[in-house]
Amino acid sequence: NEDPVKLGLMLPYSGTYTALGEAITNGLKLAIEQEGGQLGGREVEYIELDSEADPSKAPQNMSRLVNGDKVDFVIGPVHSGVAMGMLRVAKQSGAITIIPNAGLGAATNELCMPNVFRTSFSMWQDSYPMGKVAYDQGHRKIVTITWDYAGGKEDLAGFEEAFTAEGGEIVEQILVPFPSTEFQSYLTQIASLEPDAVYTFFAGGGGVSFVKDYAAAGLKESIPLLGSGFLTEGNLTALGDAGEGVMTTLHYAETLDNDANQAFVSAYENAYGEMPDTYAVQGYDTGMMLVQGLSELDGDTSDQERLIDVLANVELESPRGPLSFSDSHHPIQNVYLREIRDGKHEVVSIAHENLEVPDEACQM
Amino acid sequence: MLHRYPKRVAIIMLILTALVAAFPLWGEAVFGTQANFMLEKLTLMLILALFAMSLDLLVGIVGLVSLGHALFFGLGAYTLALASPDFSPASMWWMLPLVMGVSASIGLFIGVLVIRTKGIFFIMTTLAFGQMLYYFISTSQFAGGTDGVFIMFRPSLAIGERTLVDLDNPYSFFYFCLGMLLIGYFFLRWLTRSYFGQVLDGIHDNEHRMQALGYATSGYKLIAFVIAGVMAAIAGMLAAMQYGFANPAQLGWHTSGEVLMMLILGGMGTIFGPILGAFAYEILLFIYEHATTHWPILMGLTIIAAVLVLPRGIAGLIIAPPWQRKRNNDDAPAAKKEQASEAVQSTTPRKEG
Amino acid sequence: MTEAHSTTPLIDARGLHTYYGESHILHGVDLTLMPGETLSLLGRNGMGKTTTLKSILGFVPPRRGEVFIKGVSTAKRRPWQLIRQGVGYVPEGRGIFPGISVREHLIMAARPNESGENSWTLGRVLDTFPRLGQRINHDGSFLSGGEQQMLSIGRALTTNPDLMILDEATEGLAPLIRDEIWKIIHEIKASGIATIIVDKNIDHLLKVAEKHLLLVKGEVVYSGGSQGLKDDPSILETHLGVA
Amino acid sequence: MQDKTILATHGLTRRFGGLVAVNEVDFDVASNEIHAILGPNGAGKSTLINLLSGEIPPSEGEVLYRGQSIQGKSMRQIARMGIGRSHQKTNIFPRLSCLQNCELAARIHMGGVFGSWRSRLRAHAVSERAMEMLETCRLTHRAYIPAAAMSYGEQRQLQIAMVLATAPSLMLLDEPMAGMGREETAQVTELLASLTDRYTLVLIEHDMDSVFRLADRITVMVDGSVLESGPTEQIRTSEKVRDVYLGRHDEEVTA
Amino acid sequence: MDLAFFSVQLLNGLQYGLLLFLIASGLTLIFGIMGIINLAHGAMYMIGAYLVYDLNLRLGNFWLAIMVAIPIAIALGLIIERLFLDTLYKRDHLYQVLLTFGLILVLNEAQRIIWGGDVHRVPVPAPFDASIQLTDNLQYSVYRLFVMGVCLALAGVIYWVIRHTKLGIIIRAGAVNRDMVEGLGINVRTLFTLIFSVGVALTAFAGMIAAPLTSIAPGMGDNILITCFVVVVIGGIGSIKGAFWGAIIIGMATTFGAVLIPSLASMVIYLIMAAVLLVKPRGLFA
Ligand SMILES: Nc1ncnc2c1ncn2[C@@H]1O[C@H](COP(=O)(O)OP(=O)(O)OP(=O)(O)O)[C@@H](O)[C@H]1O
Ligand SMILES: Nc1ncnc2c1ncn2[C@@H]1O[C@H](COP(=O)(O)OP(=O)(O)OP(=O)(O)O)[C@@H](O)[C@H]1O
Ligand SMILES: [Mg+2]
Ligand SMILES: [Mg+2]
Repeated sequence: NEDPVKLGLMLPYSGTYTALGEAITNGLKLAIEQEGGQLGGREVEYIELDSEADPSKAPQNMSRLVNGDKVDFVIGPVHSGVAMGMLRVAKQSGAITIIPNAGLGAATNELCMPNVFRTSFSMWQDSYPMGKVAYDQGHRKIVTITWDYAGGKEDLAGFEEAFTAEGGEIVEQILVPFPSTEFQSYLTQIASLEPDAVYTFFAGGGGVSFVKDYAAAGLKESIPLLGSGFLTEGNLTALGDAGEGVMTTLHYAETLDNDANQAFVSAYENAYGEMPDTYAVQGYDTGMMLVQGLSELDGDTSDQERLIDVLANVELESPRGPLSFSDSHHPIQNVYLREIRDGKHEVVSIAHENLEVPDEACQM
Repeated sequence: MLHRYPKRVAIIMLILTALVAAFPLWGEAVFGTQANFMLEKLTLMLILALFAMSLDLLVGIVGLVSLGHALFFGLGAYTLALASPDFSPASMWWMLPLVMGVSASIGLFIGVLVIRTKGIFFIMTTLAFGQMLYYFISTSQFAGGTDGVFIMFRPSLAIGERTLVDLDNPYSFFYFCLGMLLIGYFFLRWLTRSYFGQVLDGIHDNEHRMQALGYATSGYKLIAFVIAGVMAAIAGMLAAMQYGFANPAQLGWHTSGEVLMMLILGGMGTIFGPILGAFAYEILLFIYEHATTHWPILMGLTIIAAVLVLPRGIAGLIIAPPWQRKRNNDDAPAAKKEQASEAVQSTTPRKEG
Repeated sequence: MTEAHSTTPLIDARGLHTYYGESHILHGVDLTLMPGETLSLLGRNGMGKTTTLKSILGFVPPRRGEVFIKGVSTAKRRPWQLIRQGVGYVPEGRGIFPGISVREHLIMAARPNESGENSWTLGRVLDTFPRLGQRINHDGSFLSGGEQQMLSIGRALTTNPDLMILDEATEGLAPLIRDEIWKIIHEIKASGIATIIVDKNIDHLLKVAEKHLLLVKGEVVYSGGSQGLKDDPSILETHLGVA
Repeated sequence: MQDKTILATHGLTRRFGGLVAVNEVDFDVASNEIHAILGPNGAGKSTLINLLSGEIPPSEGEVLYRGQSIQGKSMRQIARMGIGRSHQKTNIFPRLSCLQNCELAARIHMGGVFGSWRSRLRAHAVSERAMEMLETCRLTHRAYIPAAAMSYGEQRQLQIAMVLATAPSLMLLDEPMAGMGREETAQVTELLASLTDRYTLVLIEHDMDSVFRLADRITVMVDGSVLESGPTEQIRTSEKVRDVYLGRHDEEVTA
Repeated sequence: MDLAFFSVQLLNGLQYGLLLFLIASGLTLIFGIMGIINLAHGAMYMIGAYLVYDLNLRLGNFWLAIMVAIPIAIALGLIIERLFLDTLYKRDHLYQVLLTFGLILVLNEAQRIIWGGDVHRVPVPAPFDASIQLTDNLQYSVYRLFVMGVCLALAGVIYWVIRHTKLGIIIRAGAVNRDMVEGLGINVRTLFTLIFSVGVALTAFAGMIAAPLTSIAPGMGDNILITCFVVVVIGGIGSIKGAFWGAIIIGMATTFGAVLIPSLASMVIYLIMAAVLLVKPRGLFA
């Protein structure tokens, strides 16, 4: 087959999530470049489409890639709302879609589609392990806080499930209007509730603001701050001192001590002049998944059933540790407990090994 | 304000309509394997044209600039999404009235409140109501929050067991949307030329005087607001049908801004202009997005340029083409003339009483 | 300098052709005004009186023809620059700003007289129009029509112009006040300020103005002194319908 | 007299903050008369008209129109009762053509929103009537020109045409002649004079020639109160009115 | 709710309100006084924050960075006004809405090209990088107090200029009828250019001074924009006083709404706005 493999990248290249879109693209391209820029012996053509992280445009953008550009694989998106819109078209068209970030649980559970893979995480997967960690650290009463949107609530639900199962109590769940970053009144509320710890999910600018305000309010000393890894991911420099000591759980840390990661980090730094983050790894693993899958098929993508089958059975020695896929095409991976020390995510322990997510609704 | 245009407007619009309607005949020859995708895109443009046209009634005809019109678009989408059964298609026969009913009643409710304000305040209040519904939907569990909801099956249009139009077929759906657009167009055209439309013109020009003459201006404005809302909701419903998906972003203010842009690009107050505007906007967007990931700069500059040099939009170009204007023009450049005559108007007080 | 002043016309407009969009309104209007002179612009409604004034002041720049104010060409200059040269403009429709008080109207554009003497100040305006003094802190747009007219004239006077342009300055004024305004116009004239007046009270115009310009459809049909009009009453009769 | 009264006010008062613009005015208008209101600038004449047409509500007192109080009625309802008005400041539809301006005025008696929606048949009658009014006001040649493109004086004429087109039984005219040239003033004066058999007119005007030519009765207001009210001849010769309004010696001015 | 909690929340509400006022004041100036609806207001706020971030890195001093950033912001305003807005004053508001909508796209994308998509921060500058103890476990940044002071001072200055100077009268008059102001021999064009630049600079300045309190990220302006609109509309468009009280109301409502009626927190400001407009369609102070 002489034609190039067409990869449709439906990622945000403008707006709030730009950094994520770029990191994923970088990681993906790095993986493929390492294979000489080829997949299964075929050239690769990238079609980058700005998803603007705008869900209302998602179906038409997806349709453009699938029906217009006729891509072989769609890679995207970052944003869960966009994912919903994409998956709708993925279902109709059967296009193979690899989600390199969006964490909505339904994607690999209720919405169950054989042609959809995820190389990232689900909200639940990254927060569930923290429940036990928090309890083990001796916290009994916890306040949770997040934005009032689907992703945030899914994340808190995972934490709560584990934490209450252990016997802890959620004294208050605070939902902040999305995407407000005005946290002062909530911090005052937290101070007056005097919980043992706070668990939080915010991301991007919101994460930075929250952690900074939390520290500036002097709460960090008296009430430990726990969070999903996205609170601090990609935000280390922006956080500065305020981030020191914050504990989070995530399926990756840039300091992970394994060969794959060390090789990845230095290759990434070489290529792009900056440290990789989780998003870059997710992009990278997406690339590696394609590399492995297509080399097994010698680049033959004509038989879709076979292709799906091969991809589903890919197993990677990823920078994040061992990575394989569940029946619902969701990653089975380690989740690490990380603490920020000297501006780096140091791995404290493996919070949960080879964690598989609940996917009763999707058994393929 | 006369709503009478030169013959060529009708001719151009007829040709364009015929061209669009005949897409199935030539689409494949031009776009090859991409024809299906282009059909889909075209369908979307028809839907957006209906949406933009509905806004024209408010902005172009009554002179009420709404920055919350997407509210109705999203409302139509969500009504369909939430009222559709999970495992079987809904019937168009009651889905359409439902969408119209819901949007009309919400339009009435919001209308009563916003109609009291004017000018900038109307812009801002509609914006606020739009955002209110946006936040309401995006924090509501039943509506799927920020993730939105799926519509599993497209509604069907059938009498008894017999399918009238198979809406699942992209071609039928395309013609269905085209039909809706044409109905909307002729309805609005009739409306603006009717007595009702003249009253709206009067309100646009000098509402106070209309009141002094004895017109219940709020009533007329309210009706126009509701009609515009219902039409936008139908467009929203069609959009949701096309992709089987409803999302809060459909009712955010960015969507309202975009549809305003289509309106101005096409030429407001003309009814046919917004149709052209919707097509032009979508085509430009498509080209820019293809060209670069920095497309917002191109789009932004296009918008700015359109506002500065094409205040009457594409419709203005057709109604009074530049070369025609030149013929009876002596020497002064067009821009200067316009400025001059406007200067005079504004020396006389703008607002009375 | 003073010498030059008296010989250069304050306004010298030649062959003005002015358009609104496509419609050709002024067809070659000539107008000259020397310092201290008073000129009346006559004509029925819609004949181009206001347009002539706006052409001179640059609000509606003429497409052809030239205007010199104090010997300086007005081409490419903005209205404010022309008015800065010492023009007090009272437009038709008064141009009162809503939301701005009477006092604020009277200080916003105030400029002292160059010579400093006999200056129109806030106080002097209020002396002239006591009614304004009683409404000093009221919103200008809430004044009665006549009060607004006084305010508009007063505001123009505070710029201490040497040319007043009054477009229908007595419109809507009660007879008593109207007489008052005519008195002021005489006063203005006496103080050496040149004036261009548009008004429908021809008797008064004939008394106060020494020069008249009669416009019909944007063309000058009479230009000259009062005597000419008095001598030939048919001119006014045919073009203004004055018996 | 009493039975012919079409409009009467009792103790009508309107305050703006501390200012009493209209102060306990009792005033009546007989049908088919022309009743002029005179008074210095700021006397409260326009405010009185605003009260009569419902544009602003009174602070105290009431207005009876054909024996019926207009208390609490909206501007629209009052207009539909047959009171039409013009404004002191030009108040027209600048972007509509002259004819459309008049049509809108002529249309108001065509029923409710939806009822009139259908009435294509009557549309013709409306245009005809509008045209007629333009002719009356000598604006026929301007029929298809946007009102904004007319001169100030023409716009004033259009205002009158519009009031006439609404076919009111009581017309409130606030300085209709302001801004008009001499000839036009004379024309409009004649026009108004010829209407008395059909309309009742309340007229504010500072053009004394017209007022004395037209008015049957005159009410003079000063500082919000009625100074004197009576037949034209009485007012013309009244000393009090001369002092506050007319002024004495036209001749002295030039001195 | 005990007293200490209540008073701290009051302080929070006040502080947020004052900051909102500062951000909204540029909007109300441009929006009410000049009759321009500037949708790009948020983008200008963002640019202010990014400017100070960038200059702070380069110059190593926050105050110096602000000194340099303000002229840049003024220049930006100058360019935008002269290039784009100058021709729009006589047109309907709609055109300004759309033009500035286009500006949002351009400015946001320019931000992305120049500074990228990462989140940044600006450290709290000396001498305000300290805290005071409010309750036994809650501290309050001195910088926040400083910002409050600056906002109050600016509010006073703006109010004074608009209400009590000749310049203020001319500005207000120009908003109603530009040509008539010109007819008085005043150079409105230059004046308006200046005002617009000052408005932009005020907005950008709000972004600069708020930078140490927030995170600097793409899209930060979009979020604040609508809130500012609500503030201005509640207070009455064009009224500095209105913007001030509107901001305080919204500040308080956001703060207390979040705690008292969390389920409506995201809608509370819109509900207030709807309620205000119901009673006073032109805002509280118009
Ligand atoms: N803004 C405008 N656009 C187009 N035409 C206009 C405009 N203003 C005035 N005209 C036309 O220009 C002609 C002259 O108008 P102008 O206002 O100069 O008359 P005028 O002599 O001042 O009359 P009046 O005594 O009624 O004020 C009129 O025929 C009018 O229709
Ligand atoms: N809305 C208002 N707010 C405050 N004061 C007002 C308002 N309307 C009118 N006034 C004041 O009430 C007084 C009467 O005004 P009105 O307009 O009735 O006078 P008028 O008799 O019509 O005078 P003119 O002959 O000059 O038109 C004036 O002093 C005016 O300043
Ligand atoms: Mg005139
Ligand atoms: Mg009056």
